[in-house]
Amino acid sequence: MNKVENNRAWFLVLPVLLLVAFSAVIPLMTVVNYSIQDILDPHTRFFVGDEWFREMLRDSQLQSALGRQLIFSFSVLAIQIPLGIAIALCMPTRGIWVAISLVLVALPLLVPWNVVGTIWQLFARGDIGLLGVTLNSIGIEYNYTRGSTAAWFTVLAMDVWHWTSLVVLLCYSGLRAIPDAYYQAARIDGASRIAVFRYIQLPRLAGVLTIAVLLRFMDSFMIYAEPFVLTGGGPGSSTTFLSQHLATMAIAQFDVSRAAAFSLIYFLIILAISWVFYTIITRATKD
Amino acid sequence: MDWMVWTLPSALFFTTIALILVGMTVWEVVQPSTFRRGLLPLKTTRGDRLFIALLSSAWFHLGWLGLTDQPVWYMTIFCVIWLAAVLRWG
Amino acid sequence: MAKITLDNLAHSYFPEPKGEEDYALKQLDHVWNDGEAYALLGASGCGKSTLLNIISGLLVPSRGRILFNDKDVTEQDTVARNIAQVFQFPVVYDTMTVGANLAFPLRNRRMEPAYVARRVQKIASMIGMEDMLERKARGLTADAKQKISLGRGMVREDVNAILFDEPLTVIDPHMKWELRTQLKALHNEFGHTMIYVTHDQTEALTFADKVVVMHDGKVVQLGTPEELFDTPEHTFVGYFIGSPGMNLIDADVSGDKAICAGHEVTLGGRYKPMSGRVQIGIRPEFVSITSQDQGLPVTVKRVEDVGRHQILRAEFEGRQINAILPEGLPIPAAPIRMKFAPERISVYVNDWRVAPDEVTATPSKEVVL
Amino acid sequence: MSLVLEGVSKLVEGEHHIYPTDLTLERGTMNVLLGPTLSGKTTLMRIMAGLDVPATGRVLWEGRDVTGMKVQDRKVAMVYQQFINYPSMTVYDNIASPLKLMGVSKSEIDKRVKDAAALMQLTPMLDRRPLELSGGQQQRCALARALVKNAGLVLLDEPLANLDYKLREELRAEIPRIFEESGAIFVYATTEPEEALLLGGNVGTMWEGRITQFGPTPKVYREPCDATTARVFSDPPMNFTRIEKTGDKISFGEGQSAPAQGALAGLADGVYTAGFRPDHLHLSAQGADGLHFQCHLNVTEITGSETFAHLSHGPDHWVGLLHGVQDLTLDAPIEVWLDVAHVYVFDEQGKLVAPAAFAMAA
Amino acid sequence: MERTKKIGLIVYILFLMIPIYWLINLSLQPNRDIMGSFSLYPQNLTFDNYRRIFTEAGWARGYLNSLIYVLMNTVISITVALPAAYAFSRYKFIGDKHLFFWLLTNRMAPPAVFLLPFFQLYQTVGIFDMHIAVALAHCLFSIPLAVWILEGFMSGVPKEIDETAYIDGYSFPRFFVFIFIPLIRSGIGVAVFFCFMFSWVELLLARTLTSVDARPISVVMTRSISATGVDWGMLAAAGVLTLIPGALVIYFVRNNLARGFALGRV
Repeated sequence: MNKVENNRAWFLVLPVLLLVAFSAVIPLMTVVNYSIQDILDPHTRFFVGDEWFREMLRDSQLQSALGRQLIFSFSVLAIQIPLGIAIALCMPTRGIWVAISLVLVALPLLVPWNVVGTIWQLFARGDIGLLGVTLNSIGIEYNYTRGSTAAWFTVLAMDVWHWTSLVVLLCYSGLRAIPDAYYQAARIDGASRIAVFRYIQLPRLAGVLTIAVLLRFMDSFMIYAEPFVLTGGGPGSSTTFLSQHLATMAIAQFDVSRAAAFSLIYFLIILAISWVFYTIITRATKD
Repeated sequence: MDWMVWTLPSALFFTTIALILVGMTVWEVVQPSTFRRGLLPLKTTRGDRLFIALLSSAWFHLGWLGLTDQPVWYMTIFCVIWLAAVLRWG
Repeated sequence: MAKITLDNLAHSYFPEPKGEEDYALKQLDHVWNDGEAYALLGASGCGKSTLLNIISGLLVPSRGRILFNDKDVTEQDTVARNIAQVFQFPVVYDTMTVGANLAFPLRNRRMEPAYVARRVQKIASMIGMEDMLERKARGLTADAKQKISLGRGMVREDVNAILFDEPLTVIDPHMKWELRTQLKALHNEFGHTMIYVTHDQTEALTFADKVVVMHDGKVVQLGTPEELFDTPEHTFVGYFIGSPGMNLIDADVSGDKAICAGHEVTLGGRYKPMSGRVQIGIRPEFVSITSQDQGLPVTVKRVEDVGRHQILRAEFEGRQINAILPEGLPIPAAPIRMKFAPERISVYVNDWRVAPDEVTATPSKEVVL
Repeated sequence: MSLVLEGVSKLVEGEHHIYPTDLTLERGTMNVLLGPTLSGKTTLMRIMAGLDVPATGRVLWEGRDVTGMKVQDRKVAMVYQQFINYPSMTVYDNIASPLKLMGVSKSEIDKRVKDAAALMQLTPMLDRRPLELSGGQQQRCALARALVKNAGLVLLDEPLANLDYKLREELRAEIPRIFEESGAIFVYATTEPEEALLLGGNVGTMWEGRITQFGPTPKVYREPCDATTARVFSDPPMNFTRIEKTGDKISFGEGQSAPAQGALAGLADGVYTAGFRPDHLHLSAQGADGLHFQCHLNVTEITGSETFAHLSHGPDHWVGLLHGVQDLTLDAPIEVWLDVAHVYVFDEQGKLVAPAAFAMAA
Repeated sequence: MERTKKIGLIVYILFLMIPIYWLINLSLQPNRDIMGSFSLYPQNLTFDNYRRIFTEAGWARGYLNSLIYVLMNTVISITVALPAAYAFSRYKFIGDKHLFFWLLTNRMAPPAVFLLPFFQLYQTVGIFDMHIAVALAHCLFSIPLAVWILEGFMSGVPKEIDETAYIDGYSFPRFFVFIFIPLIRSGIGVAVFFCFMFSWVELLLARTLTSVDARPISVVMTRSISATGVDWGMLAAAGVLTLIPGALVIYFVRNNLARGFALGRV
């Protein structure tokens, strides 16, 4: 659709802008202020400049947390995006099963995040959980509170359980937008199932996938409540992701300045990666 | 406002950003920009180039702080030049 | 290439059709001869697209069989039937280049790369897109996209039939000429069986060797463009073909005379006495005006100068009668009379044409306006 | 009452969609904008309606400058190619909506809606919603809504393009009738020359953002001011060939020549382009001065009453529109005749330098 | 093909449902059964866990608090997102593309550190421990998504309808409310679903910005659990109780959701 140039459209965006700016820009500025000072108490503070940044960038604990985080987030994307697309392709397109499948598929999305942790805790424990008991009884050593690999996989499985449905819903909607004529033409052209996916369905999913990838990336990069409840970051620090590290720093140790400096680094990482995703996917669908 | 623990450098920083945004907007109103292909490997508008320049400047600063012990000002001066260069040729 | 036989075909979109009116496609028996170009002509909703989709295998008919070269393919899917189809709105694979789009049906069938390249070149030159082969199909205009769709439909040489579903809807009038002529030339060259669905009579008549006129789920007439024009078997055909359509006037017919509201019209043949609603039909092309004391007295409503001829819209006894008159012919403003060429008058009883017992006047081949 | 465009132009991203254009439309006229897709018809109508603001120039309505005026405040009506109705309202409410907004009384609304519905043969469908109607009915609903408010300017942007051929024919005959009753300025955009001819009135032929000619329809058809106009206003397309004038002779190649008479006599010696319409090609000699050409017949298309012959003549592709059904041998030589009186002559810039003699006589 | 699809979908749904089934199963067993005998279904069916939760104070209040701020958030988000989405779908304006990306970046702020300024900001403007505080904070997450979803649906409505309405004499607000909004009803349904979802499941901000009066259900629950030590049965029952509102919401909007998704404009 060719849009009309009209800068008065800004007035329509203004409410959103003010509302979001109020809750986003002011806290962001404050965090920047924190990050360049040493705050002993609300009335005693010193300007320290780039000191915290230098310190945080060289902190090995944070570096390893960042490494874990990146591996986790990319695993999440690598599993959930293809799986979500696949399930979306399996969804029924007409009849009462549409509504039923949608309700069932959407259910995990509406579980409060800490309850997700609880559910998986109860499900995966070696003594009372269905998963834990089953795995142990067929001879697989599984205890997510002790084995770090087991813990890591449990967190990953939990995230897949919780969030794949978001990708499914978005892709399902994207798929429904494809006119029947495309499928008919493909049948007549003798296109294989894979060719139909590659040349008809995937290009039409680009828009929803942009959003799905961005949302999943950002949210998984900031995962906090679920692993906190499930593993508490352990065993050791195998499932301590960035958010948790920050929370410990900011809340438990009340080291707000260092935490602020680190938050900003963290923010820049998400911003850069998100921008790259956004640009790649939106540009790929143009020209 | 006290709880926001303002400092002069950060205040200057945000003022600069705000001024740049206002400036860009005025520029855009006076002379609308179009997509073009410069040294950057993608077609950009002026606003895209500003964003790319700012984000990369932030990263340059982080790299500088993480890898050297030199004062941060060197990098800042470089980034001002970088910003202008990206806007001009990017 | 194949002969296509429709045997006792009918289709309803309802799972359990109750009566005749539930059928989108009523009883149909028909043979499409190998290598001929057909047009399926009718108003929207007459069932023509349904029929097309049944032939292409996108739809399984509720009743009856389809035979390709006497082999039953009713249950076969589209791929097995080996046909090509072009849709009303352009279907292109956006992410592929124009060349890859054209090559797609061939590559899917694992043809030799050298052959594919050759064939794509040929088709591209036919649709005038040789210099765009490397370009992405995304962002092309609608008519460029539709040309690609047409090209994709014609790229395979071994198809049983090529089906076109109103393919020129989105194309500009000038381009329509070009593409239609190319299709026609292509048909002459390769002799594919082609079925062309349209609601546009000009497209149907110019493209096809034989035109199938459909109305309300039924075929009302099958014939060459000439037959449809000269001797419409049904008043619908008379109305639908020709622009403006055939004039129909209620009349009493006896022998070789028809009486229309007290005025006598000479017919081109002798007819048996008939009952039911009797009408005479005459195409506007065969109506002339006269100041003499014969023919039907009419009042002129409007004269439209259409360039190469004029359309005179007149009224006779509350009914509109149109005449097509030569360019530049002066039309008197005074009350005039209309004269019909006797050999061109058809007689209809309850909408179906009745042949005369004995022909008294034969039409001349060349009609000079 | 009149609509005047003064030097109106439209730029989109640095490209001219409309070059500076002057146009005056008088009250009670039917004006057809004829041109291929993307030639600027819609853009021009949007400027007239006030939906787009021109880059330069002024729009005057009844002598008053309305260039920047909001659409809501203008007395215009518009019908699009797509069937645009308010899907959530019934047909009755759709037709009534502009009147309600104008503050017309309930009884008056009822009367006018029912009149418009009767005119458009929508009376039985007044309680239905637009999406339950067929395409033709939907478009009639849109037309009724546009007509009911008695706007001074009615803009119809290819209103019949998405309809079935026969339905189009019926509504096309209807529109001039409605127009005659309304007394408003009608502007009607179309890509089809035949439609322009049937509607009559004035025609403005458009090509790549310019109005190439504006005037009474038959006049523009018979005396196109340049080759572009002739090409736009011709279906089947006009045939062109290269000719040369030397002294008092016009040479058509192949040893065919004609004496340079009438308007042709005044031309300077040189190379020109001759244009003639397909229906002026014949299979038999036309008059004593008739030209005849040795052509190659590629394809024929037979409509039952006419035959289109696609011919090659040297480098030129011609179309001949022959009356009746002609049984011709394809892919074979053929001889065709042309009366010089039917030939238009254009110069190298495409300007008409000598109109066809028959058109001047008419 | 169809068969494989069905099996795929069923396997996936089973994967989603089994943990939930297990939660329900545990919630209906007494603690000693949970710890003592492993069983696929409750052998001594009991509603004790639920009864104990309902006898504690603050439960109903917690539910109500959560629902209030979720509804506030949904209403605010949709109200401001509608005009913004209209602007994005109909007009080109300076910075339009950057603006949308900026909206998305607001989801990127790591909560742990931003909690403190949030807390201080809302305390400064005096809305701490009020429902509106949580609602406003959640707008950061729900607005970008609402704008994006609504923009998709609006782009599916031809702009000629807008123009026809303006030509007919409709003012923008009148057109927007009486003609445009009914046209994108299903889209609003889908957007409401997502706004509800992100607000209902979020915990950190909700917990930080409230103390007593507006305390959400999940906080009430965690507190009462930790007070009684690790009581698996009660934990499970509490989990089930927080699932219910979400399940109800999707059940009620299921047809809207199906219709909205079927339009494929998301």
